[in-house]
Amino acid sequence: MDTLVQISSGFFLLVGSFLCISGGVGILRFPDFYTRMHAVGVTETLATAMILIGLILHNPEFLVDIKLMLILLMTLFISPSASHALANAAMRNEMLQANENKPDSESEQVKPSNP
Amino acid sequence: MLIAATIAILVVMIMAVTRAIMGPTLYDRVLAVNMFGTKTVLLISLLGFVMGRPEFLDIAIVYALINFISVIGVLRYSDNFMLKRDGQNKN
Amino acid sequence: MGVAFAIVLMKDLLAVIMLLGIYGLLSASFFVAMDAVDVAFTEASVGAGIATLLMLVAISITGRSENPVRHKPFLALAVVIITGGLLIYGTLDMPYFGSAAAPIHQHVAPRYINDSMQEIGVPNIVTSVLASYRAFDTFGEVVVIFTAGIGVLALLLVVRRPKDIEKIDSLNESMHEEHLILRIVTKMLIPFIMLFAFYVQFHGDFGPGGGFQAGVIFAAAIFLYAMLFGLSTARRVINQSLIQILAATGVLLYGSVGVVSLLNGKEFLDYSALSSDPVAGQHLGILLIELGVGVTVASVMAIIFFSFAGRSEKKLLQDNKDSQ
Amino acid sequence: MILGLYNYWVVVVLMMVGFYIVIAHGNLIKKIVGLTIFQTSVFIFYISMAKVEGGTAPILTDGVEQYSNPLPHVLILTAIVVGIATTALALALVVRIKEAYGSIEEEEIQEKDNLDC
Repeated sequence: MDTLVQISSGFFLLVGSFLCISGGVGILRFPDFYTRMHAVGVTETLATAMILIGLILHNPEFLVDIKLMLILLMTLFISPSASHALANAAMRNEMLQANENKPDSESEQVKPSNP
Repeated sequence: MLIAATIAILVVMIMAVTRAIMGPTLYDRVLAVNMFGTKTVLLISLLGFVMGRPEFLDIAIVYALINFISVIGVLRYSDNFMLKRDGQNKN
Repeated sequence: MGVAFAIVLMKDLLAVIMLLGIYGLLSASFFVAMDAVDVAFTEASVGAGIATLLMLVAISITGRSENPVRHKPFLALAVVIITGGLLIYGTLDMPYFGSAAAPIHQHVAPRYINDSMQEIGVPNIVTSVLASYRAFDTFGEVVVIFTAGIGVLALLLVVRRPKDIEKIDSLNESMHEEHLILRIVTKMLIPFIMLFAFYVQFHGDFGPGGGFQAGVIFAAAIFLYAMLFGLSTARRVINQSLIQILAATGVLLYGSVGVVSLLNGKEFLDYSALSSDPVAGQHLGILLIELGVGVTVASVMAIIFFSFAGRSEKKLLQDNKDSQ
Repeated sequence: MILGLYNYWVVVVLMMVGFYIVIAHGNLIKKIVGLTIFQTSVFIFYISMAKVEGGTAPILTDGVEQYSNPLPHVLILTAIVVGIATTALALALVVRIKEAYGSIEEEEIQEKDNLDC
């Protein structure tokens, strides 16, 4: 039983790390903001959840488990809403610029999203 | 396995920093900072386990909260910039 | 380090501040790796959160672009390189990193580590040193924070006319329509953040935490509320004169603990005078002064933020007036 | 074993980066950012001095003998909070300068001052 828990914890950690790395590659390589956002979304929810679940399985102590679960819960609340806010703001900004059709001196243009 | 995960997260953090430095738009940077914050939360929890004293997870909780707050702050005040420009363009 | 170099090169101040946030997070994780959990706690909430926010509000007032450097920076570079070289030369005599025989570990630290449990009865050595052995020092620092709060208030106080408030409110409303999801999530989070701040405040004896961190986290909850629900709403919820009084109350609480111990025939801030049992007295004293620190820090941070945000709103209003 | 000193070198480099920003850039906000970097390098200096090889965080538990030095932690903890308070004060001054002069570039402010006299 104990080894089973350890193995599954290792498995979760490994999957989490893999997802993290893939998200990292995504944020570097994807061509525009919205696709990058997708990559970040993957790392922020799934990979975080995987790694934290791995840690929960790894650890037998009750209080630490509670704290880890708290972190998990909070990340699951926070990161989607932060991503939502970010995408919303980016959308709005892009629309503003499209309406005005004015070249922006500050480096803020969101590139057209056809890769 | 813990150490492998830690290394993976470090690598991802470096990638996020690269994006934050390169980032062509403001939002790319915010995105990278947000990702960096989440990864820091994970790194802190993992480091606690690697160093054998996992009772310091409070720090990770603070990180998660602060990360959220700073992202909101950035968006809120970049909204201010937007509004300003909006107002300027109306006349 | 790379982040710091990038900060030098960036012209867009907004990007600089974003990188500063990353820098704060990085240094905080460095502190965790260096076993300084309390410091990491503080740096996480202050360096990555509050400092970034204040800088953001400031540049929303002052504008975000930086003029190119006109004169040649070679002189500055030369000065920097020479100073750096001298400093590195100076480090050659320093003890190696992590060596337990370094002079810094020989003098007072062993006493703190070995005796603080019997004398103070608090497992977290950092708390016992902060709040008991070096309480006078900490008192001075709290006074500095309080003074900084007064200074910011004196520099940035804005008198708001009711007419302006209405305008700002309508402006805010138009801005906040899109923030529905955020508002709901924030509503769920804020009680949790405040509860967590109290946990940090009172758990500081046993784990990382204490008055400074708790105050900052509490203030962060207020910031979050003010950012998403508008400053006027936040001002209605949190009375301005109340937090000004609270800031003073914290310092006074701290000082009066010292005075009480003085009146009981011990030295200033010697808590064993507070109770017949010295260890219980220490506990009570640490609890009280941490409370004082927490109240002061939270209210000073709130004062600072409200002053800055008030200025920012005034600027926004003026800009809109100018453009109409 | 000169490499055992690398922590100080990191600190020195960071410190010099902050120093360079402070003296070479005219923008006042950028200067404050430079000061923050400088400040953080000092924090890192203290904390890295406090680290003991094989030590752990200075919170007493059973079965641990070697702790890191708690004293620098205390100093830096308060220094961070005082640092943010002073940074806030500096930013407040910058905001007032902006309102009085209409600029936060050092040279422009100086030009305006010279015009006034």
